[in-house]
Amino acid sequence: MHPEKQKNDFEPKIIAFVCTWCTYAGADLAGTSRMQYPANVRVLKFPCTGRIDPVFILKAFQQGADGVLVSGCHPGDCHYIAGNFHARRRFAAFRKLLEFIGVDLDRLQFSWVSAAEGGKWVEVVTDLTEKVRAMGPMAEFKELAMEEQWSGAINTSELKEAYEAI
Amino acid sequence: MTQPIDTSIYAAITEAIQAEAKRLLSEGQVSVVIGYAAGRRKGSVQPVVVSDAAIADKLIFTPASVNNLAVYLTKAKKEIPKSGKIGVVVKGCDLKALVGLMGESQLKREELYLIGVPCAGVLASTVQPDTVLTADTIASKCCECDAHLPTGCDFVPNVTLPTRPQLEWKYAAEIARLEALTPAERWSFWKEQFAKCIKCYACRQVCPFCFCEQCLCDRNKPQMVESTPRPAGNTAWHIVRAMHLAGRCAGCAECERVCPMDIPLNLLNRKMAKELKELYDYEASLEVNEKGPLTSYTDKDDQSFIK
Amino acid sequence: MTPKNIMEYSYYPGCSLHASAGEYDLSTRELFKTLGIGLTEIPDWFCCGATPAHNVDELLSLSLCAKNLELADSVEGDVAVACAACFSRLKTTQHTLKENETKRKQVEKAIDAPVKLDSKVKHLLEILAKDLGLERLAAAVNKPLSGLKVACYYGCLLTRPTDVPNLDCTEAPTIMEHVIEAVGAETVAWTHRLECCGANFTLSRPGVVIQLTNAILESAKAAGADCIMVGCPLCHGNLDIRQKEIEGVYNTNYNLPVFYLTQLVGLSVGLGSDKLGLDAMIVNPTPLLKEKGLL
Amino acid sequence: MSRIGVFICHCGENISRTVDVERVALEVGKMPGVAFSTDYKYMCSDPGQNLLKKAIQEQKLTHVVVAACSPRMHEKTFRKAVEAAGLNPYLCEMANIREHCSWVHENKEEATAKAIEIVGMMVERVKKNRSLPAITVPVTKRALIIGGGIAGIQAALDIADCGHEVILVEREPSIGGHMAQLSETFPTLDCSQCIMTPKMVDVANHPKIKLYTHSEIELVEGYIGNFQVTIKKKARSVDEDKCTGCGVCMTKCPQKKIPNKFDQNIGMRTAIYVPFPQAVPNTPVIDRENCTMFKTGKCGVCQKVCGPGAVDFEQQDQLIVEAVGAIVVATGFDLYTINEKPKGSAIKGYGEFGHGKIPDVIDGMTFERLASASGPTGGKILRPSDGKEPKQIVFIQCIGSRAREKGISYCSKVCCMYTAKHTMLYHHKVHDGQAYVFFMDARTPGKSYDEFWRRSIEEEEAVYIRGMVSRLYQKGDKIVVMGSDIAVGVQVEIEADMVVLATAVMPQKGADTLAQKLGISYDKYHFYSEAHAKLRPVECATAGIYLAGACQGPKDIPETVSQASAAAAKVMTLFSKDQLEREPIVARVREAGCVGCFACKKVCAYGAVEEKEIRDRQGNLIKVVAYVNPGVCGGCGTCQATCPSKSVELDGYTDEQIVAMIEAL
Amino acid sequence: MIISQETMDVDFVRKVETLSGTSVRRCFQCGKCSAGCPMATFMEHPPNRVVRLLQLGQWQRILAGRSIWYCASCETCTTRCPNKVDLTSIMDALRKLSWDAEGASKESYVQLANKLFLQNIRTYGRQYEMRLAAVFNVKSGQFLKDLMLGPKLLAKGKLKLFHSKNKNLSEIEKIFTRIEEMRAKGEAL
Repeated sequence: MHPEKQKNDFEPKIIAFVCTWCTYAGADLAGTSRMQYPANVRVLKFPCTGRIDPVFILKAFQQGADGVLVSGCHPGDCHYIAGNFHARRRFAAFRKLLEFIGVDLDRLQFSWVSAAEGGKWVEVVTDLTEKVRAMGPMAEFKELAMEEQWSGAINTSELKEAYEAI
Repeated sequence: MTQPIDTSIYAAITEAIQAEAKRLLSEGQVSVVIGYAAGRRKGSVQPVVVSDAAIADKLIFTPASVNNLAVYLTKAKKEIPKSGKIGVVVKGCDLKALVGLMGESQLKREELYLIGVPCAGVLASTVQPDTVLTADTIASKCCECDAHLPTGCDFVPNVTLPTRPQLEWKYAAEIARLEALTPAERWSFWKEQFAKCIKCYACRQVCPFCFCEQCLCDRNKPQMVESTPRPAGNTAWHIVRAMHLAGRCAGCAECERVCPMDIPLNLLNRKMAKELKELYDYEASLEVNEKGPLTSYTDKDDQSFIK
Repeated sequence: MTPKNIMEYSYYPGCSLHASAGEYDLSTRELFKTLGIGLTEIPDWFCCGATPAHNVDELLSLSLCAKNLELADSVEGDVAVACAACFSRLKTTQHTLKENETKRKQVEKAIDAPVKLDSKVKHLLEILAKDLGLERLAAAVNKPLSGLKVACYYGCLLTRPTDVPNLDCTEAPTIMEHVIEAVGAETVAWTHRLECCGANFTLSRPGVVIQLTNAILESAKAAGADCIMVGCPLCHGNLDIRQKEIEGVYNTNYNLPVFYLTQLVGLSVGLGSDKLGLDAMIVNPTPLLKEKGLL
Repeated sequence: MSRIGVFICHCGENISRTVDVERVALEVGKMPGVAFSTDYKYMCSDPGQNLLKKAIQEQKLTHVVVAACSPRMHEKTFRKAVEAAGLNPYLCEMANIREHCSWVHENKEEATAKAIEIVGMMVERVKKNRSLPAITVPVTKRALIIGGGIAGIQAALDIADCGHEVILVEREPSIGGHMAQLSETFPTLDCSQCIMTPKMVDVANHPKIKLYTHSEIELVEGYIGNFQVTIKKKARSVDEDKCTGCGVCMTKCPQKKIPNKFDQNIGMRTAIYVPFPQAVPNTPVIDRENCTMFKTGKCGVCQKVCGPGAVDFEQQDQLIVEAVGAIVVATGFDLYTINEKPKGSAIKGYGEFGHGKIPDVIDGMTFERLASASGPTGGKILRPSDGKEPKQIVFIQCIGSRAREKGISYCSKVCCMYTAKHTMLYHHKVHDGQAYVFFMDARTPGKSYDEFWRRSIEEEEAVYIRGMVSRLYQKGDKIVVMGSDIAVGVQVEIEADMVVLATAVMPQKGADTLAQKLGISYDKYHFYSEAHAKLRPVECATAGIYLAGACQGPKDIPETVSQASAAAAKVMTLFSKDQLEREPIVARVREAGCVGCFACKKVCAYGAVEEKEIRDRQGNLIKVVAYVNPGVCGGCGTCQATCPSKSVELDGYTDEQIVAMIEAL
Repeated sequence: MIISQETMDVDFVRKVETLSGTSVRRCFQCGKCSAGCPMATFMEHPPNRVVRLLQLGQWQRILAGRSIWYCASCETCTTRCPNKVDLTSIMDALRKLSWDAEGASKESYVQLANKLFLQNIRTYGRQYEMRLAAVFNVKSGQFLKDLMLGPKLLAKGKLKLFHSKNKNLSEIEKIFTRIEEMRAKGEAL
């Protein structure tokens, strides 16, 4: 198969975890304003970004998401006083962890989209979709799911030495 | 021949612990003292709970006293008498864990009698327990230790810590090496590491912070993390574990020590500690913090990663 | 007051009907005679001043009209007016003087007589449509204008401004259409019924007139009209007399005969070409009328 | 086994135009657990809801998914319908295939596929939904009103007249707000003081109203029906109980040259003062920054002359805690002043108008004080620089307003009308003067408003010039105003004696801080956000907090009063019942799993997490676990995301429900 | 344009308001008059701007231009004005004032035609179209204007070479003189 063709045919799956008060409402506004954006995104509504557990992001990638968006209220605008502040720290740490594990952070976008920012919602979703489309499918977790066991590769000199000694 | 590390003070420490334990038990100040005792193999050491002053001289401290005894105060504490204070022998690294547990309402300071140990370092591995402590055999965590002398304890043997040679910071070096790789290279590194995991959960068992009665990863309604020892589930387990320990892990490195598959687990914990230090200027210390870095916030926190 | 059985009017033809619009005068007299409506020309009427007078000297304009109304009073019957401009001036004068006491006093001083504000000034259309009535008009028809598509052109002054002529609705009048439909013709819906032809500039700025009149002709043609019907000698002057010139300027061919309303109605009641002055029309109506079997 | 009913709405053509609803219904019908699937033109209509109710009963449905518009629109509607059919309302979920699908995608194929997935997700989610019983909380029938301007006064009087206690908190030493500063009011030109002061007195005398002036909100805790509010009563240095309001202290105070903020700083006051003679309460306050006694420790004249001995230099700020059930926010507005750039504001400032350096360029509120009979000039229009009467006066509208780049993009709404009023007041007072107004548009949509504006032109001879002023500068004792008349298409220059700027209506400074204390949201300008722009215009998204007046957006007096009464009506609706039903979206602790690390407590912004001891039958302590007070819980779920063992769950958003949705993808 | 109480000639505006019987201040510049004016394209100041300049007392600007002379008096503006500003009458008033000021306008053809028209009335009582056209052509220097129309019209009997005077011509002269007298006495504008 022609590699470029494959890339063009690829429709990324984007999962968005959003808070109900700001970003969900912002996405609603994009709708009422009849703005257009790629149909790749699936929105999961949470009361607040504070409710979004990093495990969900992991789960989304494992379920085949090619990109994940987490979006909530701007700092200070949280309907629940401070949920987004907690989320901000939680995700700052989590993305560092994922990065260290080897996940390309271009696939994981965080944003503040207020209820008034229909345009920003469109921009964020479109940007992420196009960025991920250009990157191609997220293969890492999918490949992992296909594997049953450790490769058994001998990747340290000590092991090699021990192995050869047997 | 690598550089030896002076552990001559450990004999004096052993004596001081025994004397103090004897005094505490006989005076009834504590109901038990948790410490280290000699194992069957030569040079080996195992944790012990001493409830009788008569056998207090079983308590020792040697380079093989690697265990973090804090773990016996959480999960294992059910077997330990509930009445009265508990004496516990702690190294600096263990004390950080104890302090962390206090911050998480798992322990109360007034219920503990802390016997602090000035520590020059312990062995990386106890497979051969009577190994001499050298720059090669010393645990990696000890190379980067900033708590040789525990503070805030009820009793600390009066010894002078010997000066130590400059040791290589192995975690820092390895983190830097991995950070320099591409995401794909890092992924393949960790993929290989996590794939080895056999889900024996020794890491969880030994960790003082894994005190949940039911681990999230054991739940099946819903199943957040696959429980079978397959690469996908293993990776998820280790990511979740690292995340749950972020901002809490005190760095005792017990997880890494007990891992039968030699997965460099503390590397993840050190990485997270490093990031939290950089982001929020937080690190595990010998003082009780009311809130951890991930249970608090300021309105000025970094958000450069957020659009 | 009971409606008159015998209709009698004092007739104010206006200057044009005694000159360039002779056929309007002729056809009016003949038609009214046929319909049994009496017309008595007001003796020694003056020019109403038309647009030029009120343009620069309203007081003069009002005084001239007031004088004419005074003269009209000497003849029995309401005042029948053929020309839209005269009609407009006479009505405006009545309206203005009713509203503005200062001006009324000035005018009364100028003509040295009280102003007749209540005499009824009527355009021919009104007499046909309302006084005679469409039914009686239709009853008088013996040669219905079937198949003739007429564009009724009101121009600017017949209906404007609101509350002054009170001939019909200012912006969407139908009186002309009703009259001509009553005598069997068809009317077309078109866009420029009420646009100004620029009559005021026919002498001084013919270029302006050509431009405005062309738009009117173009619209009538586009609506599929066979001919245009007017109730004003000034409009007629522009649409008919200048039509050839306009065709030349815009390199087009309208060939739209422009009839006075009295000519077309006259045709329907059986008056001949000679009594309607059809040969005075610049755009020859004969081929059209022949084609429609009306001649 | 669940029997799920799925109802796909066409929303007229809004959904069906881009989503093949029949196909969605067909595909969804095949999903496991779905017992019934149909589409309908308008699900929210009466027949649509009846269809839903009928299906629940006939098909014995256990769960319902309505695929239609945003749940923010109609979730309540459908949950009510489901409840009417005998199911727990929380067994109904909405799949948003309008705002998030049909309206934002053009390709029918793509949109349909997406709609099927969205509905599928909700089908999986709803399977995990539990019946949730409603939560009831007691209601404290006392209201707090923040702000003592006309909005706060009106709301306070309405609520108090209904028999409920009201606590009115005002930051300034007197209530009255901006309205008390105005001279006359449009469109009737009745004197502001005449209609305002009786209401102020009513507030002071009302047995049900407790008034805290010179006070601020320190802390707000609790939730609808049960707020605890800490009020900081700033030290007045005058004992309110002893003071008789005789005013001797003010006449004797040696500090007499302090600019009076109430008079827009053109009038002066003493250090011990009431902002204006009709102040309520009529108790002076010592301005400690300017008081000689406080600055040097020497003076004390006021104390010496005070007969009742009311002056108390030792008085301290007091913290008072009040329990209330509802809060009306009526903090009003502030005017933009061209000499300063408001903090954190988008306004770039007006250097071309001299940045406020030209003394005879004043703002509208200053003009009000000049025109006011009780103002510093006794109602004479005199220019600040030399006290001369301006013969040519220029008014410029839209200063800051409607200027996306230089200022703010909204219309300040009241300036057209008050400028028209100013030209009238000016014409009445300076008969031989001429007023000019530069304006972009005249916006006068109110009862008798346009007529009022036209009157200022047709009868009061103001010359309105459509077109803005490019710049103005001082030339001798004149101010040269350079504008344009866009109707003529020429530049216009006027040598004015005085220029009045209709500066933008802005939110109060610190509006954001108060909002954060209250936990209410605000827009990008810091005006408070209503729950719904059209249907819930006086409520905040935060339950139990209501908005009145210009704190929500620029408003004139009639509109402010209407909104205040509306807010009062909302409060009284809340107070009409002893118990309030709350949405049961709250966190619940699974005690068996909880090890009492209290991470949840650390992150709870509501303070809803308490410690609970679990004891055995003998009374021995087994463990201490977390307990979430359902009355206090805000329902954000931060606790659940933080709990390592997930021993706390947010009802309505459980891990099971969310994981089911992720797994459906 | 400098605006002040001095530059705004309120007296002139009052004169216009008296002559036209309509308020100038009522206009709020909606532009409907200009929108429907058939002559707007020929004017340098469209009708709305004429009123605007009047509101600002800038009559010199109006009279200096030809706009008022290019008004066709078709009444469209007056009919459609939402504020009952009788623009047609305002135009009449402006022309009258311009006429009195003699030659302030650049548009002389229309003025000439008007003048001849009025002269005809004074002389003959009624319009004498042939003479009007002929004299206009002579006076305006356009001897050959509408030359082609002449013979045709003559042939159709549309141009009468002779004109009969009204018997009561003296009446008309009296009207003219009385008005002149009233104006001389300041009894009328």
